[in-house]
Amino acid sequence: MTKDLAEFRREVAAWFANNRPAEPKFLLPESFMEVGSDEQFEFLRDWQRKIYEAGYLGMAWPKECGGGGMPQAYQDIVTAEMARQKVPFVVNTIGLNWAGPLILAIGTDEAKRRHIKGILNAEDIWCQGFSEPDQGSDLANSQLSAKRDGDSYLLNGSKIWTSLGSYAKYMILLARTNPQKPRYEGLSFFLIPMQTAGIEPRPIKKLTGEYGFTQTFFTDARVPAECLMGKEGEGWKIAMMTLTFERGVTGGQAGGISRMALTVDDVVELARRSRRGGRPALDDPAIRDQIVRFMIEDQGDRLTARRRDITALCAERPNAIGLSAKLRVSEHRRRLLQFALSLQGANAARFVGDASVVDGGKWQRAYLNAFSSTIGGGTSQIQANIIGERVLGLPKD
Amino acid sequence: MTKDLAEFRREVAAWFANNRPAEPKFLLPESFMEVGSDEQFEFLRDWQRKIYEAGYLGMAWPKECGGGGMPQAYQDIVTAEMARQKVPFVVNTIGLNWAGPLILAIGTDEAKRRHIKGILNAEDIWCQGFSEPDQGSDLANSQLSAKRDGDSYLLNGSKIWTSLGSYAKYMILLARTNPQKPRYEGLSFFLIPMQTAGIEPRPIKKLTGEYGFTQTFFTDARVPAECLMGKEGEGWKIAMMTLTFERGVTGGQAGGISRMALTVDDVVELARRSRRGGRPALDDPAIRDQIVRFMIEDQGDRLTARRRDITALCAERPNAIGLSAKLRVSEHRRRLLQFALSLQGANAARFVGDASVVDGGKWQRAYLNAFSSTIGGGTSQIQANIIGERVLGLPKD
Amino acid sequence: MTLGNTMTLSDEQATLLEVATSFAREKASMSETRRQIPSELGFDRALWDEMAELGWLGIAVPEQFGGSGLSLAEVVTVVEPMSRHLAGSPFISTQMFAQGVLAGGSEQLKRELLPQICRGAIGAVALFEDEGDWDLTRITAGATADGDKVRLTGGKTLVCDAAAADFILVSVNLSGEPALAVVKRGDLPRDRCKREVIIDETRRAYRLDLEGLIVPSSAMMTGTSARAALNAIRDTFLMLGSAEAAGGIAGALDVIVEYLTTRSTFGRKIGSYQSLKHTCSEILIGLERSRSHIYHAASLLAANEDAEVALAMAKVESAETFVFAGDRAVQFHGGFGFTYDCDAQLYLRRALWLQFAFGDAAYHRGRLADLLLPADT
Amino acid sequence: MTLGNTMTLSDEQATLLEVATSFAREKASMSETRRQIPSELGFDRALWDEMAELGWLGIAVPEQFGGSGLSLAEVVTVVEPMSRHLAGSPFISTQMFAQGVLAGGSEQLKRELLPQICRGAIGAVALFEDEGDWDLTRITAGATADGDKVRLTGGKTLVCDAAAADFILVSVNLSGEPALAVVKRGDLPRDRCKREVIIDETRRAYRLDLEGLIVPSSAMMTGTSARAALNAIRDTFLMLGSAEAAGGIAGALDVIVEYLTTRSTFGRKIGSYQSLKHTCSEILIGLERSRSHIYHAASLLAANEDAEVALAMAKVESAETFVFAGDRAVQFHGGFGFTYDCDAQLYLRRALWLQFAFGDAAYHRGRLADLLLPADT
Repeated sequence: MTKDLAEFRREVAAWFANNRPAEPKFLLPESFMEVGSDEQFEFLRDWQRKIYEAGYLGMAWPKECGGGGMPQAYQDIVTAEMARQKVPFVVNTIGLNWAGPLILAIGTDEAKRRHIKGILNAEDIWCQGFSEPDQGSDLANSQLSAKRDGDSYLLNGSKIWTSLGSYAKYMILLARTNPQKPRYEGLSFFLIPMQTAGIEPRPIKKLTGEYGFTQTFFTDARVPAECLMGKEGEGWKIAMMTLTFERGVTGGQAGGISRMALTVDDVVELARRSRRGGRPALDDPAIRDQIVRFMIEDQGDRLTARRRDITALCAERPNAIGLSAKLRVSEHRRRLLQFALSLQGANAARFVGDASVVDGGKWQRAYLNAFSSTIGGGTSQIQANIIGERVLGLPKD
Repeated sequence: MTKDLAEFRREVAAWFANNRPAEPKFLLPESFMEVGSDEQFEFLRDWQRKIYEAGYLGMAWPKECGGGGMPQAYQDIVTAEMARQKVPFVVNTIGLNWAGPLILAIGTDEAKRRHIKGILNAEDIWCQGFSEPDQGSDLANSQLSAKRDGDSYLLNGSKIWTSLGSYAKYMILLARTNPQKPRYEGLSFFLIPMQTAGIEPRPIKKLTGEYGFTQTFFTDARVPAECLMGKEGEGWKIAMMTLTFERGVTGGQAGGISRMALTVDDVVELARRSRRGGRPALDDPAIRDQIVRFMIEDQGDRLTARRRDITALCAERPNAIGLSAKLRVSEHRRRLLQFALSLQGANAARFVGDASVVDGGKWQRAYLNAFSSTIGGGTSQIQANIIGERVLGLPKD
Repeated sequence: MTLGNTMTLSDEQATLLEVATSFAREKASMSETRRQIPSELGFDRALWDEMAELGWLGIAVPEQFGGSGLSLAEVVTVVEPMSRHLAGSPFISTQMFAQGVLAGGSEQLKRELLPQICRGAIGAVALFEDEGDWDLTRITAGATADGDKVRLTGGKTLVCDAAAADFILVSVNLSGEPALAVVKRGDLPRDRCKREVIIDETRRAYRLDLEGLIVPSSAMMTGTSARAALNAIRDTFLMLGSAEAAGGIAGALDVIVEYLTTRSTFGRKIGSYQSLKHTCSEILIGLERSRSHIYHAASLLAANEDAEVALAMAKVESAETFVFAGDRAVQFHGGFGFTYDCDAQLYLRRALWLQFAFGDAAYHRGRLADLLLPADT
Repeated sequence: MTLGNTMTLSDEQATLLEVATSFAREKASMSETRRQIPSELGFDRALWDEMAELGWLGIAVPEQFGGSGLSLAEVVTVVEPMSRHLAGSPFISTQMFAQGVLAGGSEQLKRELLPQICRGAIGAVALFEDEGDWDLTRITAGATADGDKVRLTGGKTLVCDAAAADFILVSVNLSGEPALAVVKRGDLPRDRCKREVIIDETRRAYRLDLEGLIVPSSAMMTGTSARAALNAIRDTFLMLGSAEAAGGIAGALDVIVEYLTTRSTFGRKIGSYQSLKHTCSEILIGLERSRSHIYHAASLLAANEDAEVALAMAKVESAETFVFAGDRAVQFHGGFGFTYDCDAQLYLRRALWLQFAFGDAAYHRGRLADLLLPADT
C-alpha cells in the first residue's frame, strides 16, 4: 500500500508548487503566535484546510479519527517539502502539535472522535492556557482556580499570551484544583470550550501595533467535569507530556511547518539585493564580516542540536545544550534581525503598511516580535541564571 | 623675573630634545606602578634627577624647600612638553603627587626641610600603603593596626599592591589607631620610614611574569610618634585630601608626567606599519571600522572630562562623570590593547624579551597590565554597581 | 590627527536649557506624545505657536532676517529636553530648512523666507529617494530650466513634515549637479504628497511626486550654493538629531530606572540584579559620552569651526546608544515591554528612526575613517 | 549555500575520549604544567613516551606505516582532554608533521619517517616568517637545487618544538613555488635554532636559520605535493588547535567556577552575582558551540569530505571564546588574578597563542566570507 517514497516526494513537490496560495495583499504572520487580523486568520485557515483535504496533514494519525493511517515517513516528506518551498505555515499549531497528540495518547474514544478531525481541517482552532500574568517565568506557579462543583468545574483567574485566543474554539488549560497541595500536585489539566459564559479573551496590542495574543479572563466560568484530562493532580505531568510532543521528541505530531521564520540565509539574500552607497551591501567588508559572525553562531546552534543526539559528546554537562537552547537561539535571532534593518539604508525606517517598505516590512516586524522569545517563557536574564545555576552549579542570587 | 612664556616653552622643548635619554636595551615600564627591575628603576631615578637639576621639577614649590618658587604656568609648560615629546616619566610619583603636596599643605617646617628636596631629586622614593589584602574595594575597611606605645606606634598587619615597595625610603600609610571607633574615625595617617625593623616588603610576581608591586608586612614595627600626620582619627580626611592632590584638582603637584601610556593614536600608528595579508593593516576596512569605534569612545571620554568643568552641562546627574570615569577609561583601555595585538599577525604571540617582538613587547605587556586598572581600586563589576546605585538610584544587590 | 576638545556654554545656551527643560516638563509630556500619535499631522499646532512665540524657531537665524542671531549650539539646548518624552513637531525639519536657505539661498530668498520661519512658518527638506542612499549629492529627481521657470521631475521620499510645511526645500539634479528648489505649499497639489508608514509613529513622513511641477528660477539654489545648503542641512540634522537622540536616551533611561525600582520578582526589586543594573550603567555611560560629543560639536559650530568629525562622532555615539537603550527598555519590561501600552517601544522606534536618518553608525564610521585615517600620513 | 550538519562519533573516538580523559586527569595536571614551565623543552619526555606507547602518535597514520589507520577525528578526542590543564607537548607539532608527510611526501619519505613518528619520534613544521603572514604559500625562505642536493637560504620563525624535533618540515620558495624540505635533527647545527620568547610559556618556539643548509633532493616535496602538504598541515592545526582551545575553555571555566563558588565578598559567594554568573553562561555557550563545530569538522575529515568551512568556523569560535574566557578568568579573580600564581593568566596566554596561530578570527572570517558569500550567486 505504501507508494515509493521518492515518487511520493515528487508528487508532493508538484502539489505544493501548483497549489501554493498567491501572495496576499497583506503581510502574513511568521507563526501562529503572530496572527493578528481576521484576513490573516482566514487565509491561513483556508490554506490548512486545503492541505488537509489533499491528504497531506495528519497522515500518520489513525484513519478512523480523520488521519491518513500511513507511516510517519510520508508526513515527514510533506513537512520537509513545505519548508523547502517556503509555503505558508499551518495555523492550528496548538491543536496539531499539542492537543491532538495528547488526545490520541491518553484521550477517550469519544474525545478522539469529537476533536481530531476538527484539529486537522482547522474547523476547531485550539489555544493554550499555560502562562499567567503574575507567574513570572514559573509555569508551576499557575494560580487560575478550577473548583469542582457537582458535574462541573468553576474557573476563576486569567491566562495571558494566549495565541489565537480570539479565534479558538478550545483551550488546553493548566489550572489549580487544590491550593492546599504542594505546587506541582495541585495542578490539573483541562480541555475546555472557549464559548463558555464567563470566559472572555481580550486582545493585547503588541509593540508592533498589531494584535496576536489575548489575555483570557475567567469569571465563574462553568465547564463540564469531562473536560478534565487524566485525574486531578496530574496537570503538571500532562503539561510536561505536551511539551515533549511539541519538541517532536517522541513523534506524534500531525506534521506541517509551524513557522516561516527569517533566517541568516534570508539576511544574506537581503544583503545581496540591498544597496549601500550605490553598491550591493554584500560587497561591504564590514557587513560581510558581521554576516559571517552570524553564520558561525547559527551553524553552531544547528550543530549543537545535532550533537545532543550523541550522548558521549554531551557527557560533561548533559543538560547544557537543552538548558541553553532558548537563550542561544532567541538572542541570536534578536541581534540578527536588528542587523538586517541596517542593510536597508534609509528605507530601514519604514514600517509594515508602507508602500515602499522592503519585503512588506517583515524585517521591522520580525525584529520587534523577536522580543517575544527573549521575554516569553523566562527572560534571557532568567535563562542565563538557569544555565549558571543548574548547569554550572553557581550559587543562586 | 618671569621670562616670557613662549620663549620658555622653546627653551624647554630644546632641553628635552637634547637631553632625552637614549632608549635603553630593556623595555621601560609605562608608569611607576610597573617598575619591576633594578635597571628600570635606576634609569628612571637618574632621569628624574637630571630633570630636577635642570630646574624643571617642583618649579612652583617653595624655594626654601628645594623648589623653584615660580608660577605654576612654567611647570605646566614643562609637563605638557614632556607629554608632547613622549619622554620617560618621572618615577617618584607618590612623592611628587601625593606626599609632597600633603607635606607642603599641612606638614611641619621640619618635615618640609627633611622631605621635599629628596622627593624632587628622587633621593627619597615614596610609596603608598592604602590597600590591604582583605579590604575588598573598600579603603575605609583598612585593618592594619597602629597602637600608641609611649613615644612610638607599633604597626601590625599588611598592605598590598605597594608600587616601588622594594625601593621606597618612605611610605604614606593609612592605619587603624582605634578599632573601637566607627570605621572612618578610627583611621590615622602616617609618614613612615621603610627601613624599620619589622617592615618587610615582599615582591609580588605579576601575571606578566614581572615584579612591580610588593605586599608589605608589618610585624611589631615601631615608628616614632612624629610620623603621625595631623591628629589621630584624621586619617580618612587626610587620605581624601591626598586623592584631590593626585587628581590635580587643587594644583600643588610637583609636575612632570607620570605615565607613558599607549593611546589610540599609538594604535593607529601601529596599524599603519603592521601588515596583514601583505598590506598595511590600516587598509583593512574591518580594522578601520574598529579603530574608529575606539577613537569615538576615547574622544568621548576626553570631552567628558572637559564637560565636567561646565556645571550646567552636568546638572542632571552631577556625580555621573566622576563616578563613571574609572570604569569608562579602564575598560576602554583593556579592549583597545587586546585589539592592538590583533594588528600584529602571527607576531602577536611573542612576548617581552623576544628579539623580534613588535615594539619590545610593550603591547602584550600593556594588555596584561591593563587588568590592574580594571581590578585595582574596585573592580569594574563594583564600579558598575556604584554607577547603578549612587548615580541612578537603583537598589543595592 | 589630534582632535580638539573645545567645550563652551554661552549664557544664552544656559538660559535656554533651563527654559526649555521646564517648558518641556510642562508641555511635552508622554501623554501628550501619545495623544498626537493618531493625529494626522503628528503635532499640536498650539504648542508649535508657543515655540514660535518663545523665539525658538529663529534662534540660529541672523537678526537681519528676524532671528536672534545665535547659532545651532543654542538650538541644541532646546532640542534635548523637548525630545525627552518623544514630542513630535516639525522643529528639526524647520531648522534644516532655515539653515539650508541661510547657507545657499539668494539674498532675496533669505529675506522672503527666513522672517516667516521666525514667525512660525513650517519648513521641510526633501532629500531622499527610493534607493535609500544617504549621500545627499546622488540625486535622480530632475530639474530642467525653461526660461525663468524650472520644471521638476521624479519624486522624493521620507520627507518629514511635508504635509504641514509652508515651504519645502527639494534637492534635484540639474544638468548633473545638485540643486535645490523651494516649493511653496500653494504650488504643491495635495495629491502630490502621500503619507508614508514609518517606524516612529510620533513622526510624519511623506512621498512627494514632483513630476511636472513648475517653480520660478528665483526659487532655485545651484552650484556651490546648493552644495553649501546640502552640507548645512546635513550638519543641522547631525547636530539636532544627535541632541534628539540624547534626549531620547535620557527618557528611556528614566523609564527603565522607574520600572526597575518599583517592580519586584522573587521578593527583590529587579533593579538590584546586576544584569539589569550594569546595563543601566552602560546606557548612562553612553548618554554621558553622547552629550560630550554633542556639546563639543555645538561649541565648534558656535565658533564657526570645522565640525565634520565632531558631528559624525556625535551621531554615531548617540544613535547607537539610543538603539541599545530602546532595545533594552523593551527587554527589561518583560511581558509588559512587549505591549503597545508600554512606552519602551516608542523609544525603540524613535531610536531606529534616528539611527537610519542621514546615515547610520556604520556609514558615519566609514566617513570618519576617511577623515581620520588617511592611507598615508 | 547550505551548510551540512554531519555529526558522527566512531567507537574508536568514544573509547579514546574515555581513555584520554582519565589519562589526562592523572598525568596532565596543572601542577605538572607549571613544573614544565621553567624546563628547557617544555614537556616531560616520560609522558611523551607513554603517549607514544598508547599509540596516540600514529592514530591518524595508515596501518602500512605503523599507525592505526584512523583519522584526525580520533586525534581530536585525545587533544581536548589533554589540553584542559594546558599540558605542553610536541603532540600537535608532530601530528602536523605526520599529516604533511602523508599528504605530500614520496612513498620513500612516508616509509622512512612515519613509522618512526608512530614509535615516538618528534616532528615539527617550520612555516612562518618575519612578516607574520598566515598565508602559508607566501614564502621568502629560499631553496636552490644543485644536483641531487638542495641548498636552503633565509630563515623561519615561531617554529614550535624545533629543539626537541627529530624531523622538521620546512617551507621554502623553490623557483617561485612553495616547496617543503624535511630537515633532520643531525643536519641542523645547534646554533641554527634559537629559542624565542612567546606569550604562552607552556610552549616552545624557535627561530631557524636555514642559510646554507643542504638537504638531499629526496627530502623535498614540490609542486602539487607541496601544496597538498601545506593544506594538510593547516587543516591539522585548525582541527587540533581548535580542540586544544576547547580543552582550554573547559579548563578556564572550571577555574572560574571553582573560584566563584568558594570566594565571598559582602557576605555572598561571588558566583551569585549576575555579572559573573551570566558571563560564565556565555563562556559555556561558546564552549558548547565550539565543541559542535569541532566535532562536525572532525566528522567531515573522518568521512574524507570537504571541511574547509567547518575547520575555519571551529577555529574562529573556539579561539574567540577561549580569549574571552581567559580574559574574564583574570578579571574575575580580582587581585589574585593579577598575579603570576593564579592559573587564570596561563589560560589567557594559551588562548592568545592559539588565537594568533595559523590565522586569527578576523582572518578566518575573511576566508569564510570568500567561501560563503560569493559576489554573485
